[in-house]
Amino acid sequence: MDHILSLIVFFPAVAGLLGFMVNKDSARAYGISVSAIEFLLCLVLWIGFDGSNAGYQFVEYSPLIPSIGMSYYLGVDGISLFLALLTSFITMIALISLSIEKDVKNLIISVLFLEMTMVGVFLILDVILFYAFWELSLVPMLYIIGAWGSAQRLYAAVKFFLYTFAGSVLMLVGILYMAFLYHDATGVWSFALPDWYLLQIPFDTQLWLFGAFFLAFAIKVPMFPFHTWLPYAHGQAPTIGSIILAAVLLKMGSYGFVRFSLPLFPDAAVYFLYPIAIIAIIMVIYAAMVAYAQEDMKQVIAYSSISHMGIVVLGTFAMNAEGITGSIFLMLSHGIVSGALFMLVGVIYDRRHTKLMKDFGGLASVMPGFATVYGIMLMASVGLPLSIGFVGEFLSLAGFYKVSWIMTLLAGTGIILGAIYMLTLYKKSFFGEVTHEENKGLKDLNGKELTALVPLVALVVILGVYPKPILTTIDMSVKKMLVLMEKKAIDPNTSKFIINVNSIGGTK
Amino acid sequence: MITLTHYLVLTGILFSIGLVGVMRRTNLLMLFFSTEILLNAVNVGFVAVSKYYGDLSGQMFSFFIIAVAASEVAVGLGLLILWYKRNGSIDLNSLQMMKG
Amino acid sequence: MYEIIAFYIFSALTIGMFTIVVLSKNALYAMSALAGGMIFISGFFFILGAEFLGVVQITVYSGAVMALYAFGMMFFDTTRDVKENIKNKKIAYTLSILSAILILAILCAPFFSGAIQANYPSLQNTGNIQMIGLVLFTKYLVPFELAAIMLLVAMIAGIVLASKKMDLEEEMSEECDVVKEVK
Amino acid sequence: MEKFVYIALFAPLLSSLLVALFAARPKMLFTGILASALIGLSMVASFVLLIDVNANGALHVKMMDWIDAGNLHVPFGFVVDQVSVIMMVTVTLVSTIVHIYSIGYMDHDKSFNRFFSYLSAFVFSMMILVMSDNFVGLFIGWEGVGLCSWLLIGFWYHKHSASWAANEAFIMNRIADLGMLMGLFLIYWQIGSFQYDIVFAAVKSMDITIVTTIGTFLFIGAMGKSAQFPLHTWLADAMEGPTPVSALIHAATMVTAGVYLVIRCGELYTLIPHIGFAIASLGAFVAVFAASMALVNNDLKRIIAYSTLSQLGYMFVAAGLGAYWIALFHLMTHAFFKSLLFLGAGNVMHAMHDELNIKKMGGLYGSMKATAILMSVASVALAGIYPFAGFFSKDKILEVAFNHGAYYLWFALFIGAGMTAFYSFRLVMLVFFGEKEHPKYGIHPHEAQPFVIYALMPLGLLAIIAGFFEHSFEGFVTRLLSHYEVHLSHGTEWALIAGTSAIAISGIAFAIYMYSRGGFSKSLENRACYKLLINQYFIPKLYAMYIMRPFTVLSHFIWQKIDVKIVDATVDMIAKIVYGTGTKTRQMQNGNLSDMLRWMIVGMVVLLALAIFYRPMV
Repeated sequence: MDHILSLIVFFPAVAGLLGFMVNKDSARAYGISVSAIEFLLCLVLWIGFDGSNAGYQFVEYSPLIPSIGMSYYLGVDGISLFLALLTSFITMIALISLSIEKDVKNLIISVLFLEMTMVGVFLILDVILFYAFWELSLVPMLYIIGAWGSAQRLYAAVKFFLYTFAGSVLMLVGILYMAFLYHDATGVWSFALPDWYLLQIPFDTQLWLFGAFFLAFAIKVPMFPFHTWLPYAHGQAPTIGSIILAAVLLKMGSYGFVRFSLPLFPDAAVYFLYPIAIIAIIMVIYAAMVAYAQEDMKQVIAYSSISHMGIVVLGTFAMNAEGITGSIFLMLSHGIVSGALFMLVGVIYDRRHTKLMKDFGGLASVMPGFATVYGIMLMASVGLPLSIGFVGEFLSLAGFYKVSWIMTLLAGTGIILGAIYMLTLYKKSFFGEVTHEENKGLKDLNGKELTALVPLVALVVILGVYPKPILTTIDMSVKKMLVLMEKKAIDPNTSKFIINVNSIGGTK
Repeated sequence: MITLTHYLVLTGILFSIGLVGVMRRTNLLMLFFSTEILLNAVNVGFVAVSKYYGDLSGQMFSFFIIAVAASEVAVGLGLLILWYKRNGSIDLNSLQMMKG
Repeated sequence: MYEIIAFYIFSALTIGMFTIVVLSKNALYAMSALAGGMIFISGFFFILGAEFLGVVQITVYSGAVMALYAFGMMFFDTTRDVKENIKNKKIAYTLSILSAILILAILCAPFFSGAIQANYPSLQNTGNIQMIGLVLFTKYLVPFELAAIMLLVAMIAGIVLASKKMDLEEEMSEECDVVKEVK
Repeated sequence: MEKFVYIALFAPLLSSLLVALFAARPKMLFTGILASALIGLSMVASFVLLIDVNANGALHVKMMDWIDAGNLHVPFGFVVDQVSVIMMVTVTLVSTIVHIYSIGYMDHDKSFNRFFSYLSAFVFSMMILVMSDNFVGLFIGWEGVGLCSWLLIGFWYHKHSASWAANEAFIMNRIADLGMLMGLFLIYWQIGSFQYDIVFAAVKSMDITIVTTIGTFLFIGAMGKSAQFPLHTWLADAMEGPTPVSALIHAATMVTAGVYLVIRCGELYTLIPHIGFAIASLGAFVAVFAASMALVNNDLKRIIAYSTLSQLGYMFVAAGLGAYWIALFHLMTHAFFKSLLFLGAGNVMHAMHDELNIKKMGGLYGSMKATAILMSVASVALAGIYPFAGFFSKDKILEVAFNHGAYYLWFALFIGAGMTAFYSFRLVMLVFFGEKEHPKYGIHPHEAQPFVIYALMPLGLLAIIAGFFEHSFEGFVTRLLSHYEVHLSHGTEWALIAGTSAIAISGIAFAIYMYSRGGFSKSLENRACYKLLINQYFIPKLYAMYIMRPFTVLSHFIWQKIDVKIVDATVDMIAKIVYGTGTKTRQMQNGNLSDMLRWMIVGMVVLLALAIFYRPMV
């Protein structure tokens, strides 16, 4: 168990390299088994994880370049544990559902490399390496969209790449400046995140650094108005690309907020709380309305992702245990639900080669199984209680209520608007008579698709009914982080604010 | 009293003359002449600085510049001859192969 | 006093010579003027107490380089006036003057000149050439050797290039022409 | 006793899941029987619990933890006390009958199995709603019944109107749910718990403005579920669902959830009588408002739906004025006779081949005696004639309004009672008596299967006798709910009863008189007020025009104009600027050495300028 994190991070990449030697016909089986092993490793990690320990566990540390303080530093806590699990799980499910024939070996290798970078982002504690993984994750995705996408794939791929890349440049500057500050304060170079946590930064500097990190994360999330790469990327990406993009890549941004923005710059986070909350609310409402206007099923889900990520951001910036725990749980639930929804769109796209809602109608009578699974995912997406979507949304909104009730009310319209666009989508595609002749002969879900979807459905229900083990683990680490934030805040008002939003009573 | 400034002004003037040549001339040979002027102008500057600050590094630089200039002339003229053999002209405007 | 007179005379001469080089239409005049200008430059070196460099300047530039140019010129048959088609003279002059002013500003600005410190102050009791020898073969030994190699390479390159047979290229270009005609 | 709690709660879930296994298969009779049996089991367990609660008091069960984050702890906990057990009994009783009835009603439907799965799921959600011991648990049921309502209204999803109505119902409920959610958040941040007992203990010592806010937010939630104005339009449209659904969900149980919530939070609302009065006023308004729409409507089910709406208004009056046990009592009796009315209407629909226009019926008494009698009984009960169930509960509500000094409310309710009597008997007359219209449309009505009629018998019986349990009911429920003291003299009370009965009877008499003589003249239909009523005060059209259409237009505008043309175009423009600069500056590379040298010198000049003007370290 000593090196399990290294194993988890690099196993997919090594397996991906070996994958070049695998026969083309068995590539898919190879990919599935590799990702399954990776998932099992993550499960082992969870089993071995000490739920009562809020700090980093399974820490691996070895200096890489001691003169500048760069080190190979891995560790997992309650916040990152489940995101890593989600990554490996979604990758496995996505590979199981894979229906692409063209050049499938290269695709699988790309996915495995992508998995390494994603898991790496969540588990690494050295900021320079974090940045490396962060940027590296773009490359396989660029390749997946650009090589296996639909007609406008190159435009979409390049847009995705350049947009997110441009955003993270500033983050690099921020990272270097942060290291410089650390060196100034301690006389030692270090890029280790836990070291940085201990650093108190002057208020003005915090504002600038927060901004530098914010842009990178905001583009990744994606926050309004930096979201326009997402519809293109989703619209053009192959199903597997969309699944991973929505389920995991977006979470890297919101994870960044939790991992970097809040604990490193508590004063700035509190200072910028309202502007960010306003952006998040705009995201929620705006994206929901745009989603309602869409004609393409996949775009609806793409915009709904933006809307849901708005609530994630809101929960994160609630600055209390309820909100942050809720937002992390919402990341997980959104990963599962949106992944499943994209997979479902992929299922129908494989059969009909169209995603436009007007080409469907009455699918419920032709494909009852498909309609049922879709319905369950839809209900999870609109946040029905006892489905996975409710818990996170409820906690996030509950958390933010303490900060501002009116903003929570506005963001809460997301649950109304979410119902509107989702139900409209469902009505247009699944209800009514079968109007198109081609749709009459559509086959219901086959074995492969069921294998991929049934675990997702099961998770949606199980975690909706019993989210406690995950919540308590996350909660532990979140509380530790909040204590840290409160302690290191420069401005006493920040500390007061954090204590206030974490205590019961006195709300209007 | 001649100060360093005098020399530097002179250097500036000479260098500008060289620049005028570089920009004005389209005959390649003349262009070479202009570059020689540039190099010499810099040499004067170096030596002057070397003198007024009592540091021999300036002279050393001049020395190497002269060496470089000599090599440049050798190689440059060789190329020029080659070009002339091929095109019958050493006018700059005949050299448009690098048009992007 | 003599220094002042010498400086102004040489300055005037050098500027004059170089102006001729830049502006003259006749290549021969230009070359002659350049050779003269080189010699006057060496005059500055002597004034500045850099006798060694002065001598090198005369021998290398006025001797070797100018001789090379002269040979080149014979080859190109540039006794006729050079026909040049010069565009945008104003830009050229403006840029030159601008750069001159900027260079002066930089060189004369006190913040810059004040920051210079002598690394290898010349010793008063030793001669210039002796000093140069000392510095050249200690501190600058490697660059010196490299310069030597560079000169060697340049010499060989010059010989090879100048004596290269152009037959192959000519044949190729002829072929190209044939192809073009066929088209 | 715990096991009975679990049986009552999970038998419906089990039924739903078991039947769901066969959902995609063609009709299988046993699914219906299985579902009915399991719901029946749940009913039996509920009755056992009723007896137990009566003997031993409330029962509290904590199953497991659900959400646990920060200071927020929500368990799956259930409380079976006097209020919830009454609800449980009502819900399971009506559900069982509706299930049995549906075996007959859905006989020819190809999605027979699916129907039972949904129906049982609904019962499960409703049970969670009433049994939960905390607000979030209530919210689970709250949303769960919303989901099942969506599924069941849109059960015949191939009909555009059905799926539209389903979506409308769900979305309107969501709007209200947001209000409720806000109430929950406020409760949490004030008190730190969602448990009823803790919350109600804490509100007593809280700032009154905050209690008011909580009360308002919660009532907004109740308004959606109970279809109070202005969120009422979905209920009439929800009649697109199969009739048993209308009977169970949109008459007896789900729509009364709002009333249940107010009753459940009685301790909170007693602290804020002004909000209570507002609730009562809204209730009285809806009682008249909905009844007026029922007066002219020709759609069999919509009439009953508006009647439901109107009766919900009555319940809110009682609940708002603090007479919680009366509200609960009316809720229960209403569940019996209204579901009976709906199920009878279902029989008529079947007989008429899904024809809903009552103008096209008439004289059905000849072929459907049993149904006619049952529906008449239900109508009489609805109208509030002694000794039927409606008399006892409704009369009490009027009494409460009068007692409270809210004479306007009383008068509204009084008028409403007259209207109720009129439209109920208009329906009965037009459907069962009068001239036979249906042969013109080639329909030959027939009575429903006998077991369906037998299944309705208990409801008929309850509609007649439920009122006599008034005093034992009061005694039982007021152990938990507050008493309501009526300070009226006996004379006034009798006068009120007489007055109400008089207006009800005259309403009935008027209806019988008019419709036995062929109804009103056609010319009435051109009157403005008739138009207003038949178009439901133009409210649905208003919503379509001023909410839905602008929303759609705005959404398209945001997408096509703002998102594509502004936000995305800005990004693309930045890219184009970069790209364009590249294309433009490429011309610098024209291959002319002279030009390149010039550019070089320009670069040098720039660098020199930088060297002068930019000095970071000085």
